Amino acid sequence: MGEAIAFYTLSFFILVFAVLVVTTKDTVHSVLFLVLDFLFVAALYALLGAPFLAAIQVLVYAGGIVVLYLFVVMLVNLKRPPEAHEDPHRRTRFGYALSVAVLVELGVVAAYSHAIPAPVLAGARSVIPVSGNTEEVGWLLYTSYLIPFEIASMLLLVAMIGAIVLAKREL
Amino acid sequence: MDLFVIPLLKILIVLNATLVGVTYMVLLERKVIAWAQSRLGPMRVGPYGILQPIADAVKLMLKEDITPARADRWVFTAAPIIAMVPALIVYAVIPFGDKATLFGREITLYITDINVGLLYIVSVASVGVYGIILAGYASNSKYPLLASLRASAQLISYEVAVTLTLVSVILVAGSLSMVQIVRAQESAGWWFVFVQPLAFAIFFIGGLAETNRAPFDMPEAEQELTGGFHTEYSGMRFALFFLAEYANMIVVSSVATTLFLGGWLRPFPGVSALSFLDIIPGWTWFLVKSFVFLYIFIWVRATLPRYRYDQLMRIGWKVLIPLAIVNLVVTGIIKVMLL
Amino acid sequence: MADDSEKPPLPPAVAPGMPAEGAGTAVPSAATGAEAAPASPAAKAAPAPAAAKPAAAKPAAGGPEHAPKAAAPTGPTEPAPPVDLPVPAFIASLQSAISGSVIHVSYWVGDWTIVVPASQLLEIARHLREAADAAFDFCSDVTATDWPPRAERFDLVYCLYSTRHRHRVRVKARVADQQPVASVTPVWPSANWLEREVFDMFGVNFTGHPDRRRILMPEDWQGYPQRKDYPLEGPGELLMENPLDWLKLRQAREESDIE
Amino acid sequence: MFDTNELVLNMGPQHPSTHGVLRVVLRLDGEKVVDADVVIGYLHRGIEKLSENRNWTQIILLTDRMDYVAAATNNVGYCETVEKLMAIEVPRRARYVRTILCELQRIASHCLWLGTHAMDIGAMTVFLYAFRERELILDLFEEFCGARLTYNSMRIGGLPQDLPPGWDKKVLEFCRIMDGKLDEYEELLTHNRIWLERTKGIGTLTAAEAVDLGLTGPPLRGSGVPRDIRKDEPYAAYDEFTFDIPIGTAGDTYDRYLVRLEEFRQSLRIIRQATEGIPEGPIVGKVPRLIKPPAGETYHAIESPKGELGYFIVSDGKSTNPYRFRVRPPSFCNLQGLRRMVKGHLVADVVALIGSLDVVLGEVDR
Repeated sequence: MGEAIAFYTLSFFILVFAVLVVTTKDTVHSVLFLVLDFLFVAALYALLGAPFLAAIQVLVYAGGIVVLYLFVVMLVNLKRPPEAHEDPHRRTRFGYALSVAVLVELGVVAAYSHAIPAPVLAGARSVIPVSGNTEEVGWLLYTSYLIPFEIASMLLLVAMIGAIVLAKREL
Repeated sequence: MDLFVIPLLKILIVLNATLVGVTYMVLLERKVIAWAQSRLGPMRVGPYGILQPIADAVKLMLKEDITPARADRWVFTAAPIIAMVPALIVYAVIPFGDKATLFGREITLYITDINVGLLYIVSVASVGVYGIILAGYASNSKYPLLASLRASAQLISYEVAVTLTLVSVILVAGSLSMVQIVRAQESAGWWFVFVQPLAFAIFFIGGLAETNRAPFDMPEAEQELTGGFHTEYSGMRFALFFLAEYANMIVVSSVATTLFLGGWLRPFPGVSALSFLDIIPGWTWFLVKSFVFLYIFIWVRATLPRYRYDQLMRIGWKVLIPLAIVNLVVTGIIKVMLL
Repeated sequence: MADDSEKPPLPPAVAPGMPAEGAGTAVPSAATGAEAAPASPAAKAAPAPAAAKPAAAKPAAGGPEHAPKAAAPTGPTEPAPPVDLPVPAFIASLQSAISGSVIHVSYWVGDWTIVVPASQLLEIARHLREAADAAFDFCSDVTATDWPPRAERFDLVYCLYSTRHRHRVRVKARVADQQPVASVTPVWPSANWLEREVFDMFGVNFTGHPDRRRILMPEDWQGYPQRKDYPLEGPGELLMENPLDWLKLRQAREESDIE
Repeated sequence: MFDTNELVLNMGPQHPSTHGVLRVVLRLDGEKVVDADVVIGYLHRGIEKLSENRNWTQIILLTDRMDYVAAATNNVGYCETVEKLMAIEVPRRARYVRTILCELQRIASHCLWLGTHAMDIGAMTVFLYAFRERELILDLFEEFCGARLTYNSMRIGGLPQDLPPGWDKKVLEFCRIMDGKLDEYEELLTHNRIWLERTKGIGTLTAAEAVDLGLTGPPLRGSGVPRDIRKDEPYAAYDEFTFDIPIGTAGDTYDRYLVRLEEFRQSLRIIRQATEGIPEGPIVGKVPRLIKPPAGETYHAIESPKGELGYFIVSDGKSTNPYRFRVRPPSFCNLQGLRRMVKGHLVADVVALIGSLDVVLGEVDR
């Protein structure tokens, strides 16, 4: 019962902040709502019995990545009006299209997860004991999900090199 | 009842002790620096000025709370709170002692022991940086902006080094829980400072940098940036920043004590010849060790000039982080070999 | 060694013109009780009549040559050097290098001064800096003196020093109000601020100055405070005595600015 | 998207490390200084103009207010200039006392410089230590003339009063204390790694540049130009003492620091010699009751703690006030070098460089 109340409260706030992120005019405020969003998501993880994931969520997203966002937002003047030749509504339309795509995707995932028999989900849940899951996360990462993990790290490496090349052309 | 009342009581005690400790930390700093500089320090309020923190608190509360005209009001108000709250909630996982018996009840001397305690501390501390960045941004003034940029760059860079040293400690201890780390030191018979001296040194330097203390106090370098990110703050909001800094100092000292100096353990827990020291309760050891740390923080401030911003970044990225990585790799190899 | 006590006691009453009678050693006329004042270098000492006394009993008696009346002086006293005192070589070489460059040479209490035409100032400055016997690489001061009734009312004064030869000279140029005069900043970068100050205080019209702005006074200040005809009392005093009048004056001024 | 906007930062006139009311408008690229405009005049009191309407004795008091941390030096410079105009011979005892006071003043001024300079770089203990020793000098001055900051401690022709009994012993005692304290300062700074990193290679000036910029005093000597008016054109009683002129090699902030620290020692050396050899005799030369120099003009410079302090005075010979009173303030001319020095350095170096020039705004603006 208490868990349900907490879950719905958190979800409500997550949605509200998510909407605020895209509707707020001031970019810094928008980034701040994003931070709040991440923090509430972290709380959700904690609620689901995944404190490790919650801590990582706060550390990496709220504490690391968004700080860099904030840097960019503060340093770069984003109040530039759109260029004359640009269609002012082009981005909006693009945004709508993207949201529809994501919604459809979510629907598919939801439908698919309903189609999976319950015992599989139960089995997945049992991997994560309530007491602690750091070890399990590590174990899973380096066994079942080794290839995705390595691919992700390669991707990050490529992104890093790309960023350096872009930033310092005359290297 | 035990589920709620005792933790609540503990939270209340720790919170109050922290706030009082922080205010007295300010007095301690003023006194220690005064002695270092052949002065007396505060002497007027109470005998030897021991009531000075109270007078300061009253003064700061009664001062006018100014919001600059063109500031971002909400963010300006939120920033000191964002700075203060993480500094306080970190205390939830710091083990001040092991167990004590009070009124026939066995009570653990920590609020909670979560198995990702260390990670929790690091992640919560990483949110604290928002207070500084936002203060700088919301003030709508150039000095705070420069200071907040410095501060965030500094915090992010040093966090990498500090976190890497923590990982090597975790490798040695085999746990992320603060209590388990102390227990690991108990069973090893050594404080981890002897096992991980390099990690300890990096943690200490990184701790100085992360709490914006001299010689890394660039974000609030008053000689350059007229007070840094809190230039535009006054009254209690300024006090919150001030208190957050000292609370963070205590956090860093406590974490260092727990990770490297054996927390509540007596010196050389493995040497049974020293077991007569066990008469002294564990929390005393903890407090004494933390105090030594805090004293060193102050001592450093009284002694050293300030680094320049680029030098600070250079030390962070070119010295501390490589050293931390090397330390981590060596620790990992030794750990694997010994297993 | 060149202490005051060794400075030649100069006769104030006959000061202008400096009759060069007897290049005697300095008479320590004022050395009452000082035991054994350090040997004063006779070579450097200027000639002084033995009877000379420091400005004493009747200081105002002997008026300067330029202004026999008690009226405001119209110019500085620039006594010529005593005939038996050799003029420094660099002055002679300057004279020969740039014709007409030295209008007047003066010597007083150990300081050499040359008066040069303002039109040739930059050329002379360059020579003084570059000539081997002068080598005045250090411009220690630029200032001015205001002598109002005179047509060329300002004396621009450049105090030069040579770090190589360790000698000094004062170069003077007479300029009128608004008369353009070349800035010496290209020759001595250190003259930059000093000339700005002269511009600020006297309104001397420097040309070719890289950054000619007011330096000490506010940028919107009217007038040039160091001129002799600048009123000693003005709005500032009015403010203290009668703030309302001051405010009116200021408003009137602001309105006239807007127009 | 990423336009390289320059940030214009207005440093001062209200800023903790501009040593008063200096204003530096910095154009920054990130934290790097692209250009700087030094704005002065916030403390302009018109001392030159005021002096044209004061009599010759009253001006001594005004000179106190220029470089207010070295008031006695200003007094000496002014009095000597007037003495030069009037050809007054100052008794040897008075000249000795002037030398002692000038050197004490130099130590006091350098103490203040060391304290504030170290403070600007973040070493705050040195500040208190240096002020502690400066206090001893102020005590000595207080005993001599009754004042602690603006001394009015000279008269044209000599001194206002003789030394109080036992004063010379106290001066020697001070020298003994100061010797040890200097080592204390050096221990905190000279080989301190952070201090070295903060000062070495910062604001480097070659000898030629320093001369061109019109620097004098320690900033000039730090660049390796052995120019000191005490040696080159001795005044007071400096020709009777042996002392060295320290010069730097690299011309950076660290060299200027070393030069000043060595000047402490040389000053102590001069004070010792002067105090031990102080002659008996009168303290005032033969000065007319009404001071009215003959018509004429002169420029006389002395070595103040900041550099060449010159007085250019024109007397019309008729009135009891100077026709023109001009001061060549060393701080003003040294400050001119700041713009050249800060270019390409960071904001933190700007304060280090302002400290390194050791300017006193009372003298810059007069």
